[in-house]
Formats: sequence, structure tokens, C-alpha cells
Amino acid sequence: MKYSYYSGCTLRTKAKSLDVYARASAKALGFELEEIENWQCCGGVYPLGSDEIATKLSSVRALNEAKQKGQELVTMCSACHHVIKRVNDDMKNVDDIRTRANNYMQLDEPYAGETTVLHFLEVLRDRVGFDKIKEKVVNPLTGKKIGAYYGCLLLRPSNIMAFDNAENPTIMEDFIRALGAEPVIYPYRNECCGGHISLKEKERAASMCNEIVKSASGFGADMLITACPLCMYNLNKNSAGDLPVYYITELLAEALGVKEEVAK
Amino acid sequence: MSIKENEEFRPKIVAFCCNWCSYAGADLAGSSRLGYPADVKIIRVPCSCRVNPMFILRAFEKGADGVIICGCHPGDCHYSTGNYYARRRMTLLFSLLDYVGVEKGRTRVEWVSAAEGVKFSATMNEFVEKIRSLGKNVRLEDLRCRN
Amino acid sequence: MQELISRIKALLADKTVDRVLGWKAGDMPYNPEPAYFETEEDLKDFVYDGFCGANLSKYMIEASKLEGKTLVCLKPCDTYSFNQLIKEHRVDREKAYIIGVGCKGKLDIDKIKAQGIKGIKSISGAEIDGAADTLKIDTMYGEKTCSYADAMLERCHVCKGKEHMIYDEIIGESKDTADGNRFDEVAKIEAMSPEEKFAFFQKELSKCIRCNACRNVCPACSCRKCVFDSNKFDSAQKANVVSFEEKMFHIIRAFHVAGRCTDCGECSRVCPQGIPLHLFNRKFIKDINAFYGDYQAGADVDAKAPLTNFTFDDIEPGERG
Amino acid sequence: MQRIGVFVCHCGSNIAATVDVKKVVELIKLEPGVVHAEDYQYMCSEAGQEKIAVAIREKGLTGIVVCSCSPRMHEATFRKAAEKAGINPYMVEIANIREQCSWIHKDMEEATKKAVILARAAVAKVNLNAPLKPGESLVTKRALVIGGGIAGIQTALDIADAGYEVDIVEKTPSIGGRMSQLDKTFPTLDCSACILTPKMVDAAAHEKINIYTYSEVEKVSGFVGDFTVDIRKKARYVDMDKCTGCGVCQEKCPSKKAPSEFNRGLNKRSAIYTPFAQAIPNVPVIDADYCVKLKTGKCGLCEKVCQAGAIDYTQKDEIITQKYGAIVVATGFDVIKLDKYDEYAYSQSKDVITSLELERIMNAAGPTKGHLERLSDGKAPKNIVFIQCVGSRCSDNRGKSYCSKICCMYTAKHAMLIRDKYPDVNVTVFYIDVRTPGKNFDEFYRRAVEEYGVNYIKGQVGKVLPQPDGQLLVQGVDLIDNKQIKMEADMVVLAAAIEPESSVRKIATMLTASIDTNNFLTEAHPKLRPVESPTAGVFLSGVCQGPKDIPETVAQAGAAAVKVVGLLAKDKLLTNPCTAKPDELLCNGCSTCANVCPYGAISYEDKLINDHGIRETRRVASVNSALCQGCGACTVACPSGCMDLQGFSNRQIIAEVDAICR
Amino acid sequence: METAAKQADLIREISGVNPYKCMKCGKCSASCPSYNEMDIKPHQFVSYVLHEDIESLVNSKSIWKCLSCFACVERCPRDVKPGKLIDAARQLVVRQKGQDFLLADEIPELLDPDIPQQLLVSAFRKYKR
Repeated sequence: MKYSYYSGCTLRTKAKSLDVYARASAKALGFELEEIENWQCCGGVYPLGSDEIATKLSSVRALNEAKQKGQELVTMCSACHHVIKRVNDDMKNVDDIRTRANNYMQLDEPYAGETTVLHFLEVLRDRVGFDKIKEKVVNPLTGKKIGAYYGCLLLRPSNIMAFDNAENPTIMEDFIRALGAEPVIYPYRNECCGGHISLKEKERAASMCNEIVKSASGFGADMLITACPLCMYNLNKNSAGDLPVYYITELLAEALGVKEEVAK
Repeated sequence: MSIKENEEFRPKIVAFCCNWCSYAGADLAGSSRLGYPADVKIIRVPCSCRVNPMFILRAFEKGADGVIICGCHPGDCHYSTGNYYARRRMTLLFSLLDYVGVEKGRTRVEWVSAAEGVKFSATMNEFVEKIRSLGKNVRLEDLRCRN
Repeated sequence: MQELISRIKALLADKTVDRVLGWKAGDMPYNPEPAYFETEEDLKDFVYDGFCGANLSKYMIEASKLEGKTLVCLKPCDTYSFNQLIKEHRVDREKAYIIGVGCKGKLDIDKIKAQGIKGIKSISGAEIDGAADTLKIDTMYGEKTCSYADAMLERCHVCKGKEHMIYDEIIGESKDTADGNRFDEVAKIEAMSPEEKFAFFQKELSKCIRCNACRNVCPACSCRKCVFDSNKFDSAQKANVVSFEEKMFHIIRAFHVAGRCTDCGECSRVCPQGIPLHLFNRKFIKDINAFYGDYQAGADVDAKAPLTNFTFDDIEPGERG
Repeated sequence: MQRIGVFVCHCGSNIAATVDVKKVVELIKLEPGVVHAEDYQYMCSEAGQEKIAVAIREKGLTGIVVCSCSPRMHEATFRKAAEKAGINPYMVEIANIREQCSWIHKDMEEATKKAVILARAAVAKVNLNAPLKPGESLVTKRALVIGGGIAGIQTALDIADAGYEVDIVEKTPSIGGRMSQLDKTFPTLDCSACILTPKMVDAAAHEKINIYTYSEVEKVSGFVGDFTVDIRKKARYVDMDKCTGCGVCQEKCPSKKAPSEFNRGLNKRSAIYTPFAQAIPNVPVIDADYCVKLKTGKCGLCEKVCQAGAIDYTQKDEIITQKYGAIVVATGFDVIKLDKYDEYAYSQSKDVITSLELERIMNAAGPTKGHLERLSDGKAPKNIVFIQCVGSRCSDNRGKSYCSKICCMYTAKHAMLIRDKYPDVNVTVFYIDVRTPGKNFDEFYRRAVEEYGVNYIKGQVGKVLPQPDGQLLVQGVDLIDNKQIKMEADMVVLAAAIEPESSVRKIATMLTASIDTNNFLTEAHPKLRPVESPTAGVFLSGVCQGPKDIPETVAQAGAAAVKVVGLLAKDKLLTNPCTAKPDELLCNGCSTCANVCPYGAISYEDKLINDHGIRETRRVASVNSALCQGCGACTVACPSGCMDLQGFSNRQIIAEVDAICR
Repeated sequence: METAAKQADLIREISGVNPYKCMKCGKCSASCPSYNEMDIKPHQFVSYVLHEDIESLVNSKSIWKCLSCFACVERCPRDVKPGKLIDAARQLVVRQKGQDFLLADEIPELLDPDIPQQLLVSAFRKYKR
């Protein structure tokens, strides 16, 4: 099975490991992430203004390329996923945006939201299946107590993201269970890490991250996992650093026994 | 300016409403002051199944630009099954009208309950808008080649 | 045909039947017409060949009122109409003795003429006992030939099958003639733009002279009094005030027979203006099949007709088609 | 040609402010058949009706058109007036120029033009009207009440006291309904069971009331005065005649893992059970999903210990068919599922509960024997937070758009009861508005604040965050102080929205009673006929019609009962004369009409017909006008136009179409 | 005054929010993680737009404090989506006044070697035109 893959800027630089572990794990699980050509940065934040078109076009290009190939589009970074998924929803359901974006794009065939956007975790849950992953695990992470950190962008707004129950999600917990570890459920897993404010307001980001880490460790977590490089940065840099934070793919690669391979 | 207003196309629209749900829905739209264009004129029938295709064609023959039939929601017919028959009849009739080249939007069926004044008004606004965009009904009024 | 005639004679002779409903030779070799035969003597004019396209089932409505039994010759497709009439209590099965006659496809004289064959004196090869391969036509300009299939009515190319749905006995062989898809023509129109559709039907229906031939021949159009002849809808037939009336007439006629029309094709066969009227009925049949499941009127007397039936999940008007 | 009089009503300014009534009068006079036209302030008034009578007498009118409000409002009034003045009531037609004209249009010229057209259509119709005479049908003197909660019980008692037989059909093993689950009631704080149980006993003991518990309505046919209903009596596996209600079977039953419906699943019950101690009938049922004997064939303990020999594992569902003159729907409500409100951590913490669950916790027969304690660890709470409007007043797709009406009051009740019994417990209520319309209601709420020191905060809660130590961190806002609040609580109580009981949709469909988008049954008129369904003979009692509290429910139950009694008191009903009528000369005898008739009103007979001199026996349709309800399905099924509907004939409707399109 | 009405219209248009739907429950403000940093609170944005006091909104520091975490959007029982109003007000500022919350000169000292590109991109989008 092949998927179109949108890595995004950070996964090619600061968050390389998130990317390489994902590809290695995909291979081990029998699917391939085919990076789309000439992708452009998604912009990091979804342009909320209903009259903003230009800032949505990079997503439309990626979506259209996947459509041309007849593939589903897989994303990894929470921000990219949020932006692309929402732009796709606009293209599908908002007449005005679709018309104007297509006027800009001048494609052979107008794009109208035909592509399915999947987050890597959704591929694992809905295409591969956590049961199957469980079978493929060679190094079960037995005994590890892991707090899943979702953040905001993957889940909200739930009517568009349609990723999981926004207030009581389960996908990462099921993922953790599939890897043989024990999920720790704590109420701050869908609270914001501070996001972009950490550039100018480090202290505020720090206090928000500390709340998250405190809650997770209070419930007995000994590590956190995330799918987002910015969350990763904030949790690492702007918290007291009591808990190690890993990318979801790193743990997956480890459990599947392909982590060493990547290191080589 | 007033000339332009006069020129504005005001369609003739006949709405058949079943007595139990849709006519009551229209009354509710009225008592809630939910307006819709005066182009719509309602004919009360006991049930949507009372609407004979003959009535619809007659309306078009006499110059109507759009015909809409409103009945109880499927499952809620006052006579248990009337709207089911109406649904089949109208499905086939509308499909045939489309087949002979009559614009699809000129006919419509909508299920409106007695509690749906808002829906009634919204539906009528939408329908009038649609008919205005389609313009005057010429296809059904006159089929024969002139000359 | 000899087998058929001798059997008929026998049934008349032993008083099993009081009269026979069949076809009598016309003034031309290609225009036999429906007729009653009451004596052996009458039967000398009896004919059954490729030109006997007329569906006799409708005549049984009146025949059912007569004393005694009427023998009626029904082609396979006619038996659907007869069944439908039974379902609607219009004919009396007890009053009918049905001989299912074989059919090798019925011929359309206009198709022969369209091939440039004129001044026809006689035609051979149309006999029911023949192979139905080639027609030999003796004309004022010499002998011409024509392939049987090329001279067949449109309806025979999309034949429902040569099985009789109801009969007392079957006489004569049939030959499968179906080589086309019944709904191709309809699909072609459906694929047109609204403007093209309109232009197509405007052109066809403009030819209508309201002669009512279609109505009179149609076995489903068997009302004692047509709505267009009564004052029930203030729609009594009269000089056309507006030209809309043809359309109204044909749409309503098609609607009234929807779910009841067996697609016997008689309406198109008899139309003096050559309007393909079956295209209305077939559109309804196609829609009914698509929306509510396959249904063939006249195949099963006990089946619920599509317009007197429903399901909770039926599609909504305007949704498809 | 008719002699038609047209009467245009001003309806005060309701019509006259937007429609130029004088102009309508002037223009309608030009219509064929119109010999008289006038306008008046209020046509429906005594004086207005008198004007009609005078015109009928003086001008010899044969038909009447009243341009006024909806025919659903005053058609009957004007028909009666016409009848009194000596013409057939069905010679009256209404042009609806209020609801469908003056109230929805603003431009006077446009509205006037439309009013004239509507009047013209009505005149065109009346020109073709014919006098009609209603038939009669007999009334079955027995009522059915669907639902055995306080609404159903009260309706049944009131009907029975008037001397008519009543059957109550209740889906659960006991009557009592939601009220039996409540601990106390507002605004008096008396014990719910203490006031409900006597009513349950009265109903059970009443010689005119017959109770089918553990039963459901399966099929309804017929019409007002003559309904036929199939009731499914589900297999109880206990013989109701033999059982003494001793309760030994429930004690001995080894399967005690079934969640107790009565206690909202907060504790378990045995497989053989009565829902609660005061259940009526006091006869248990066996829950087939949990009974070891019914599932595996082994066990049979209850049978062994039952001295009365009442256990019968072979019992089957039973269908009872009964005739009724009237049906009352009293199906009640349930609280909504909270799976879309996980920000309040209902599914994550046992200490976040609904108010109805709190009722059970506060109740002596509840899972904690009436002690206020946390379900997670059994500790006594010190701080309790109540959150209002959970799922009510929501226009997103998660909740209900309506106000559930009872939550403000029961929350005040809960707060007060807790502060009264446990004065050291702090109670905080987050509210959007406190709605207390009702006698002594606001006083009640104020007592909670002023006398009981309940802390009311105007603002909502955004999220409830369970803490590692088991506390609940409540993050909310105080809109008056303009402060975000984070407070710790031991328990959070959610005022979850209420919604109609889920079975109501099915029942409404069977009864052809209409239902709104929220599944509440629709009343015939929101103000003037609040306890009647638009379907004749079907009445509404309690929350199935809309949110209401106990006093309102009881009041409505009584009102519904009066309507039923008023109906059952009649021996015969006049039937709608607008029935189908075949023209025998045109009938083909094809039976198509009979195939679409929902009432089986059409039959066929062989009849000697004289068709313009031709005499023959024909198979022709005949309509039983007592059965025909006048839907008109047959008229369209009939290809020849032989079948027509009186009062809505083909020619009348065509005339209306022509008048509108002219 | 006319400009105020125009500004309010513009905000309504950019955000696609209908402030009339608000029932003033405050759940947005109850959910907001930046509440304490804001001078004008999320629920107040709705009424400010309703009262066409856009001047106060564009001068508010709240527009730079919103994290776009969508908690208010997710939980609003009336589908008002106050977060979109805040962003629209921010848009007005960066579009019309060319004002930046982030100056080019500031950036070097804010950088640290671990900063992911994503952070810079997002911050640019949120703070600058």
C-alpha cells in the first residue's frame, strides 16, 4: 500500500527523527510513504479568515497532487495535519473558497476536496489496525507508563478534524497499548502547550507545559509522547524537564525492532 | 429605478400543502412572522397524496413558473401512508419532466412538519430564489414548434 | 399456420369456443387486421404471419362480456398485457381460451419502404412457418429482397422473450429476436442536455395530431372514459387552446399507465405520425426498475404494482434521474 | 352558478395593517358568482358572524368565502355560523390572508395583490362546492394510556373516575416512571415516593383501570372513537396470579450482576427482580439476558424457592388486541447521553454524576442508602459543584436547542437539601440564567441563596480536570467578577438535558401523531389545544409534549383526561364528510384505488349500471364513508378520474390552480 | 460611527461568525488558557463586535495572546466560535495598520538552536502580515 506523504518543513530539519522512524516503521508494517514532489510549507497555522485564499494554496497543491496519484495523503506533524485537513474541508464544503482557490490554481480539473487526509496515527488505526501492529511488535515496551500528549491541533475543532473524541481521545492510548506499554490518562493531554507564544513569552509557555508534565507525572507517567515538533520543543525546552518526551514514531520503531536499523 | 423594479421577474408559484403538517407549518411560519415572497400561493389539500400530476401540469399550462408540494415527513403522514405514495408518484413524474427537458428546479417536494415554520419559510425562500434564477417557464407552457 | 387453423376449427366445432379473435388478411399483403371469426367459413380470411403485430388482448375486455368463450391468439408479448388486464379485473380468464402463438418477430412495413422498396405486390418469407431470415418482395419494379431482421419493429429487437405468460395451449415455433438493449434509446436521451432533450421532444410531439390511435390501441389505456374525454378535470378534449395540451396528454397518459404498461410497443406501432411514444413509457419502466427494483408489468398477476407500493427508504423526488 | 358572499376580516390590525381590505372587497366583487362583499373589524366576533347571517338572508347567498386567519383557526366557527343562517356548512371556504399573507409580507401593495388572488381561488372553489353531510360512527367507551408514569397514572385515574374503562400500557415491570426515581420534589421538598405511591396504589386498585406492565404497544389501526391496538405483553416468566410478592426469589437469585435500571446503573440487581420496593404490580420479572436458567438451562433456583409455584420459564410474549375510543400518549422522558460532553469528565470520573443519579444517591433506597458519598471512594464530599445547562440550549450539534425547564429548580432543591443535611459541605452552582417561572419558584431559589448559603456563580464551566489525588479541578468563569475560576471539588453534578423517551418516535408513527425535530409530540395548537395531538382521538400528557415539572404534568394529565372523557361521553361521532366518492359510470373496476387505501374503505361490488341506456352488470368501487378519512390517495391512483374527493374535488383544485395562475 | 459599523461588518465577514447567536454563557472564557493574559476576555469579544466597538478590540493585547487552541470553538454551545473573532480582529490589525507584534530586530535574540521551523513559521503568521 502506498500513501502520498507530506512531511513538512520541520520534519526535514529539526525533527528528522520523527520522519525517519515513521518511514522505517511504515516499511516494517508493509506500507510506503511516498513523499509528494515540490511540497511547500503549509504555513504552520490554519488561516482562519474566510477571505484568505493565498495562504491556503500550498495545502491545495499538496492535496491535488495526492488526488492526481489517486492516493490518500498522510501527514505527521500536528500543525501540517491541522492546516491541510481544514483546507481540504474548505475545498470540499465552502463554495466561495473552492471557487476562488481554483481560480488561482488554474488546474486541469478543479480540486474539490476529493483527497482523504490521514494523520499517520489514523493510518495505524484505520488502515493497518492496532491489532496487526500488536502482532508485529518484537520489542514490547512492557512496563513503560506513557502519557499521550495530544495538544490542541490534532483534535480541534472536532467536527472538521474528525480525528477522535476531542475531550476524551483514545487513539494514542490504544497505540501505546499496541506497543505493549501502559497508557496513563491525565486531563491535560489535550490542553495547549503554548504553541507559537514560546517565541516571545517563554515563561507563559513554561507554566503551561509544567502543568501538563505535572499532571502526567502525577498520574504516574514516566514519559510523554507527541506527534508535534513544536509540542516537543515546548515540553522539552520550556518545562522543568521532569519527563522525557518522545515522538510517537520513535517508540513505534523501537517496538517494531527497526530503531537500530535507522540509527545505522 | 422604479422601471427596473417593474422589470424584475416575479414568478408564479403554486405550493400544494397537506393540511396536517405543511399547511400548519406554513401557518406557524406566518404566526412567527417568518417571511417569504408573495409569489408563493398555497393550495390546501388533505394530504400530499391528493396531488394529482394533472394539477401540476395544469398549473404549468396556465403559466405557473414553479410548483412545490409539501407533506408530512415520511413516517409521519396523518393518513399513515399518503406521503409514501406521493413520494413515488412525484419521483417518477419529476424524472419524466427532466427527461423531456423541463428544468429540474421547477418542481420540488419538501417534507415540512407542523413544527417546522422555520423550514417552511426557508424552503419557500430558497424555491423562489431558484425559480427566479431559472426565469420564466417557457418550456412547459409551449412545446410545439412555432411556424 | 395450418396447424393453428385446424386446431381452431376443431375448437369451434366441438363448441369449446364460440368465436375466435385473430387476424384477417387486409387489402395489402402487409396490413392484416384484428377480427372475430365465428364459423369455419369465416376462417378462410384468417391469417397469422410476420405482419400480425396487433396485440389482441385489449379486445378481450369486450369479448369478456359476450356469451360463451372466445378463443384468442396471443403472441408472447401480448400475454403480459392479458395478465395485466386480469390483474385489473378487466378481462375474465374463464371467458378466454388462449392459444399462445409462436413469434419470430413482427415486421414494420415502413422499414421495408424506407429501404426504397416501393410498389409492393406481394411478400413472401413473412410466413410464421418460415425461417424468418429473408423477405422476398415482389414489386411493380421487380423482385426485391430484404433481411427479416432489418424489417422488424423496434420492439422486437428488444423483445422481452418468447415465453408465454399465460395460455391454454401453445401452437407454433418462436425465434429469439432480441439483439438490443431495451433502455439504450432512453439512456441516450437522458444523456442529452436539457436543451437537447427539449428540442427532441418538441420536434416529436409537435407532430401529434391528437388522433388518439395510441390511446385506442393501448391495452393499459382501457378506461371506459378517458380523463381527456370527461369533465372530471375540466380537461375534456377540445380544440387545443394552447399547444401545451399535447404534452399534457402524453405525459399524463404515460403516467396513468406507469407501472401497468408492459412495453408492448403498440402505441409507437400505430402512430400515424411515427412519434416514438414508447420512449415515455420506457422511461418510467427504467426509472421504476432503478428506483424500486426490477418490475415487469404483466409477468406476475399477484405482484404489487410499483405505484401502489412503497418502502420507508424510497428515494426522494428529484434525487436521481 | 352560486351566489357567493365574500367577507374580508381586518383581524384588528393583524390583516388590515398590511392588506388593503377595502381594495380586496372592491376587486373580489368583480369575480363571477360574487354577489356580495364586505369587510369588518373582526369577522369571528358575534357581530361579524351576524353580518354573514344577514347577508345570507338578504342576498340569498349560497356560498361563503371568508378572507381571514387560517382555516385551522376559524373554519369551524364560520361553518357553524353559515349553518345557523340556513346554508350547508360545507359551502364555506376560507382564504387565509393572515398567516399566509399579512403576517409574512411587509409591502402593502404586494400583500393586497396576493390577498385578492387567494380570495379569488377560494371563490373559484366555492363555485364548485356542493353541500355535504357528515356521517356518524360509534365510539368505543374505553381509553388507552401509553406510559405509566405520573402523567399516565393521573390521566388514567381521572378518566376512570369519570366512569370509563382505561388500560395503562407500561414498558417497564412497574408503573411509577421517573417520579418514582426522585427523592424529593420542588418547591416544597416533600418526599416523592410519599405522594406518588398512593396514586400508584389507587390506579392499581381502581376497578375501571387495567394495568399492563412490561408491555408495549405493537400496532395501532383505526381512527378516533374506534382504534384497534395490539399490545405485546412481554414474557415475565412469573405467573402474575400466583406470585405473592414475597421477594425470596430475588434474595436467592445467584445472578446479581445486572445493572439496576432504577438506580441508573449505579449498583446491581438480581436477574429476577422488581425495580423497586413499592413496585406495582409487586411481581418480579426475569431478565432473560442475565438469568442463568434461561441462558444455560442450569440453575432454576428461583423456581425451587418459590412456594407459590409462580415461576414459569416457558412463558412466551402474548399479544392482546383491544379496541379503544381514545389514546393518551404519556411516554415521558430520559436524560440525554453525555458522551458528547467529555470536557466535564463524566465518563472519566465516577464522581462526576448527573442530577438524576444524585437523586438516587440521596434516596434511602439508592445505591448509598441515602448517604451523600463519592462513588469512587465512598468518602463524604466537602465541596460540590453543580453545572447547569449541560446539553440544553445548545445550537451546535451536540445538545438540544431547548431549555429543559426543570434543571434550575431541581438544582436549587439539591443544593438546599445538601446544605440542610450536611451544613459543612460547600455547594457551588455555575449557571447561565436561573429560570424560575412558577408559583413559589423564585422564592424557593432565593431561599437556597439567602438561607442556605449556596454559592451561585453566573458563568459556565469549561472543563473538569480530575486530579491524581482524586479531586476534581473545575475550571470555570465568573462573568460578574470577570475572573476565571479554578476550584477543587469532590463531586460534580451535571444538569443534563432531558429528551423524550426513545420509544416515542415509534409510537408517534403508529398513531400518525406528528412529532417535532426534537422528538416531542406536536400539539394541535400551541396555545389553544395544548393537550390534543393533531390526530383526532390522540391526546398528550406530560413531558412527551415538552419539558415540564410535576405540577404541570399533573395539570396536563388532568386536562388530557377531560378531553378523553368529553370524547367517550359521546355515543356517536360525526365523521368528516370530505370522503372519496366514485362515479360509477366511469369506474373501470380495476382495484387500483383499493390497493392504496390505508383504511380498507374501498370495496368492489358487481352492480347493474345504466350507462346512458346501456344496462350491464359491472364491477364498480364503493366507498365506506365511515371508514374513509379523506386522504385522497385513491383519487390519484385512479386513471379515469372516476374516484374523486368531496370537498377537495379535482375540479375544485383545478379551479384554484387556474385562479392562482390567472 | 459609520466606520465602526463597517469595521464590525468586516470582522463578521472575515470570521464568518454571527455574534447574535451568543447566549452569554461564558464557556469560551471558562475554557481559555490565555484568559488571565487578556484585557478583553473571549466572551467580551462577541459583545464588543455586537456593539461595534472595534477600536477597543484592535488595541487590545488579547489578540496577541490567543493561542488558537480552539478550545472555545470546540466547546461553544451556540456555535459562535469566539476564537475566530479574535483572529479576525488580529487580521484587521496586521492588514490595515501594518502593525507587527514581532519586529525583525527582535528575532535574533529570541532564537535558540533547538527552535523548530514550525515555531518561526507559526509566529510569523500570527504576529506579522
